[in-house]
Amino acid sequence: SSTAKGDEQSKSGDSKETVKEITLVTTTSLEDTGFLEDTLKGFEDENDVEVNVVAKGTGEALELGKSKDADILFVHAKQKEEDFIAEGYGVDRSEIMYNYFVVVGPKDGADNKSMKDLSASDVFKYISENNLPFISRGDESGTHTKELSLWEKSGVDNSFENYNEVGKGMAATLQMASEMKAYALTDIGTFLATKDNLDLEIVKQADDSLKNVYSIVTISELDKEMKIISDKLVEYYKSESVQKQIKEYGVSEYGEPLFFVFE
Amino acid sequence: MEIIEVIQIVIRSLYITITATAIATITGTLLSILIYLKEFKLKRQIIMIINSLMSTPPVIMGLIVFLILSRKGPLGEFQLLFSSYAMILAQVLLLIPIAMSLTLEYLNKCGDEILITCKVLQINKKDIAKIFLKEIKNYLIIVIITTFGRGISEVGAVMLVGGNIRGKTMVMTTYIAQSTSMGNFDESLMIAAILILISFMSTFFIKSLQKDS
Amino acid sequence: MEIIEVIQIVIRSLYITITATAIATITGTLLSILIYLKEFKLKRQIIMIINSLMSTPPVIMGLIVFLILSRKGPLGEFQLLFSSYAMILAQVLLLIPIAMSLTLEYLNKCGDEILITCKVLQINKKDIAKIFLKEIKNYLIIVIITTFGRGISEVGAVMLVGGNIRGKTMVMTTYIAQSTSMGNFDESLMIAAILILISFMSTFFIKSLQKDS
Amino acid sequence: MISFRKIKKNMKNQKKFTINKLDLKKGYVYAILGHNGSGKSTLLKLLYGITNFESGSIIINKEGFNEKIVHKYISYHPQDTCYLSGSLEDNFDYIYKYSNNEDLLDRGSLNELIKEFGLEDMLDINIKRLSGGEQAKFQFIRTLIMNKECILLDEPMASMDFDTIRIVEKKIKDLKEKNKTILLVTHDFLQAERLSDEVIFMQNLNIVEKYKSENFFKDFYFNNNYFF
Amino acid sequence: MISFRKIKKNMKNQKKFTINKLDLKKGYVYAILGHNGSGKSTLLKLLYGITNFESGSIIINKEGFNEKIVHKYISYHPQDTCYLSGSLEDNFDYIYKYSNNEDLLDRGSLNELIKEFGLEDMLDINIKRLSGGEQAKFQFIRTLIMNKECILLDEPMASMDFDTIRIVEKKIKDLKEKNKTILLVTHDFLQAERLSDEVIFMQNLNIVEKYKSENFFKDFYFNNNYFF
Ligand SMILES: Nc1ncnc2c1ncn2[C@@H]1O[C@H](COP(=O)(O)OP(=O)(O)OP(=O)(O)O)[C@@H](O)[C@H]1O
Ligand SMILES: Nc1ncnc2c1ncn2[C@@H]1O[C@H](COP(=O)(O)OP(=O)(O)OP(=O)(O)O)[C@@H](O)[C@H]1O
Ligand SMILES: [Mg+2]
Ligand SMILES: [Mg+2]
Repeated sequence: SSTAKGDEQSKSGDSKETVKEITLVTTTSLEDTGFLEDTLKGFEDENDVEVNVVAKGTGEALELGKSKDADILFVHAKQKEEDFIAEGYGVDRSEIMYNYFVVVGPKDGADNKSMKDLSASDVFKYISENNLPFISRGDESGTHTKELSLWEKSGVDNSFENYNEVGKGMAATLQMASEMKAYALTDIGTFLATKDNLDLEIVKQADDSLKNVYSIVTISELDKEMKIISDKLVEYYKSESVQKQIKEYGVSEYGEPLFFVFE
Repeated sequence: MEIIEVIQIVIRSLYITITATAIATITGTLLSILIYLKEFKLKRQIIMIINSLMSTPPVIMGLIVFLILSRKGPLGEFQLLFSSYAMILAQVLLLIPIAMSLTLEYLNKCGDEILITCKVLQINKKDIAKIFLKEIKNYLIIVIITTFGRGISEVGAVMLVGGNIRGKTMVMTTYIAQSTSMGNFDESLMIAAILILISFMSTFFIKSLQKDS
Repeated sequence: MEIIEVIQIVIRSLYITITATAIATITGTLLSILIYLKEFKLKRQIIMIINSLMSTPPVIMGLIVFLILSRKGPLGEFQLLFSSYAMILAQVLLLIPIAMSLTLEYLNKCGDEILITCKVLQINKKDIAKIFLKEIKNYLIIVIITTFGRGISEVGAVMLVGGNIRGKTMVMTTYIAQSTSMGNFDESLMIAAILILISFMSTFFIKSLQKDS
Repeated sequence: MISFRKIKKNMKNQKKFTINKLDLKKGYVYAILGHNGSGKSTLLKLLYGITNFESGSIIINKEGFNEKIVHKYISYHPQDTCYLSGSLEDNFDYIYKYSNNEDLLDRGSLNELIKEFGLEDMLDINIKRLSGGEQAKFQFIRTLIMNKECILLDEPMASMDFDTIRIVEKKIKDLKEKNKTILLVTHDFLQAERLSDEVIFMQNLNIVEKYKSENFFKDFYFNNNYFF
Repeated sequence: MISFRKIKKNMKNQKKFTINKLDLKKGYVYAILGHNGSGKSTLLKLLYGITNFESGSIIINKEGFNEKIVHKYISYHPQDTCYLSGSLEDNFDYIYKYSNNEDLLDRGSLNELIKEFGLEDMLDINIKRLSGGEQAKFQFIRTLIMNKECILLDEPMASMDFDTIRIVEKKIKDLKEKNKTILLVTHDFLQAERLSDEVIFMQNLNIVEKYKSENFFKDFYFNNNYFF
């Protein structure tokens, strides 16, 4: 199938024939931060490869992996990734970096103070018991999965009146939360990247129960050439220089890093 | 998703698009007839602009409605964002130029003859519009089908201003978009089948209103 | 986003939609004329289905193209997913029913007279289609404007099959959708303004082709 | 009394339609004669305000010239039949339903006319499927119903049968009795002689001359040997 | 030789159009006379295959009846002028460009006809803006150009001026000389008498009778006193 890919390139004529392409499918939350674009440049130059970044919901991203329309995945839903590999669609997952989920809510919300020092699951309990508006992604994404596990841990039902499932990407969900003066669970990266447009603030800071791990999942049965590139991409993100780049990513813009690496 | 929820979504979609189509075709047709009948400066230019607005991406109409209805916008106090009103409003804005373009094109072709007949019958200025409405009735069917089709199949604007809130503003297209993004292609195709069935039935119904001409 | 990138996006959008519009209006018009001229069983039903397909949500056409072009699909080996070919294909599927509905409606109204003239002139069966094409030319403008408008403003299907890959398959609408979802309304409105400007210019251009009739 | 002065109208093919001076008197029947394309229909359209002119003036009963005045005094029977969609009956109904005309003849007279012209069995047929002559009958009845002081008739009898032409000619004579002004475009010289008081002869988009009918036809028979 | 047998056609208003038996001979001019709505146009449309019938048969030159045979032998001049969009010249060009007709008269003859009918200055005008008579001239020329053995003429002269009618009548006589079969619908009895060999008289969607012209007009003058 690598020859077929070559054919397509020469047909489209919009790239040089020698340039190889790899389709990396990721989730919207990672794409929205602009992180991939900035870090992939080095890889593209080093290996003379073009990386096509396609951002989709986690579910669709995994489906694309199953249908082999994706050559490699960069996602954050540990359980689903492991299932994906167990079912034989993936070869391996490499944890590249992590950040945290936070709970955000309306700026200067009356209840914000009361939630500040609670544990994550107690924050959820508080929200449910006070029927505060809450926006859930509702799309079975990594964030949504995390949210559901927190509801379970808190022991309260999430079907209170002001609980809204919207089935949207992270940034769009935050938009809605801002507009509706509602609470939401978000990864810190997306929040920092879009907070200028939002009337939201963090009400529950990161803690270890809210860790959000991003990993690269390699796909099985790739053709030889693609496998080489795909492995190279994993190595690239694991390499010291890129890990350093990750650690510093966002510091200049947001005053704090968007991601942490495992040291 | 349960069948009862699917039915709710279908009914909500129909309610929103039928309302928007009705408002858009009625105002659109009336406006077009007025524009056709009146001579005024910039008439050609205005028609051109209406034609161009046909290509406005729905998400832009959505964005405009969003900015108007958002808390910081002029109508923010009414808190209409993420409601079916907002969705209807966005669709109306989207559909009016379509209804108008199609009607104007028709009048351009057949209007002169109707106008001369009106003059022979010595019909009042204001009744002339009525006659045009009457004469245009059969053509209206295709206008309605086209605008309804565009409305019911639109996703960008209703997603933005409706918010796709489950049980509240989720409509067929936003549901399809969501389940597609979740990789549930089977579910998407099922809803799509329902949507096509509905549009088949509504086309059939609308067409059956069209008398032999 | 840099201006050069914006220009690229604009050009890409135009390339895709113009190609799709051209293919869809040409095949759509020809097919409609054939359907109009031929008598066959289920003719009424087929016309009804075409009319209904106007209301198919674009994302469904997108999904169908997606499933066909996906590696597991029948055409998977060509690896056309996430390319402009896929986007054009999805748009063509979306636009053909629109072009056909509008053309069929026109023929329904004006076709009989043309047909009788053809008989008086004793024109060959196959040349009759040519005459219809000729006669329909002026009306085609509104078909082209309508289909182009629908194509250029569509987002669901091109997002799905194009993948909104920066520098490759990102078009104006998917870019607007992305920046809107991130709350960058200013950027969205800027691109929207460009889009409206372009559609204004293309409408103007297309209209100027329309001879005085 | 209608007067045209120094009318100039540019036709698309660089020609000019002109009427230097033309006065029409109440109660007269004018036959407008002339070759195909000589401008007869254009003259009627100008007077009814369906087409416009670049310079000159038309004055109707000293009141001026605008749509209101035109509709007050004139009814118009175009050369091509024009109607709205629907059945023949619908098209008669539209007159009563929508026309602004205060002088309309009543429904009783309409029904009599329908009978007189033999259209009573056609009322529910879609008007566009009627035969050419039936449509012409419809249009002539409509023009009578409008009941105006001045009546513009553009070849009303072109596709009518002989019996119908007899009825129409009788109607025109009745109208003259009632002191109506009639402008009748026709290609039938014998008919023009039977009906008209004066002949307006047109050529090349110009009025050549207005003649007393008896003089015109005397000269005409003298100069031509058209018949048989 | 064209023969109609037991033709029955349902009209929308529950009436029936019928022709029990009608034979048309080569080289004859038939005048089709009858009141408005008597079915004259319908007869021609049937023969040209523009409208269909429920039962019975038409046979043309013993070959049968289908579009190919119709187009081989017949040309048709409908009552309403029909044309394609474009100028008068365009509409003449279309004939040569698209018509399947192998018997077409050549361009030279066309140009002569255009001159003869005085249309040479109108060639570049949009055909729909021509006057009624000019359009009628166009359509008659087109019918001549088609140059078929049998020619169906549905009131071709209704809106023509006197001079033009003279030319058309002359053309019809020439066609007869060339042994063409002509079906002429007209309301002008004098014209019918001048031109026709036989008269087909229609009433109520039926053919009353086919008469030899001399007999028909003798009876006619005897029974009527229409003229003057
Ligand atoms: N589709 C139709 N539905 C109902 N009636 C019809 C239809 N077509 C024709 N007719 C009727 O059939 C009759 C015959 O029509 P046709 O056109 O043959 O008349 P004609 O003899 O040519 O009359 P004219 O002299 O007015 O041209 C008319 O009364 C007409 O109204
Ligand atoms: N819009 C136009 N553009 C060009 N020529 C036109 C236009 N309108 C009318 N004419 C020409 O003006 C002339 C006069 O037309 P008009 O209809 O007045 O003739 P008419 O005397 O009524 O003829 P007829 O006896 O054939 O009805 C014709 O030669 C016609 O072709
Ligand atoms: Mg005229
Ligand atoms: Mg007839």
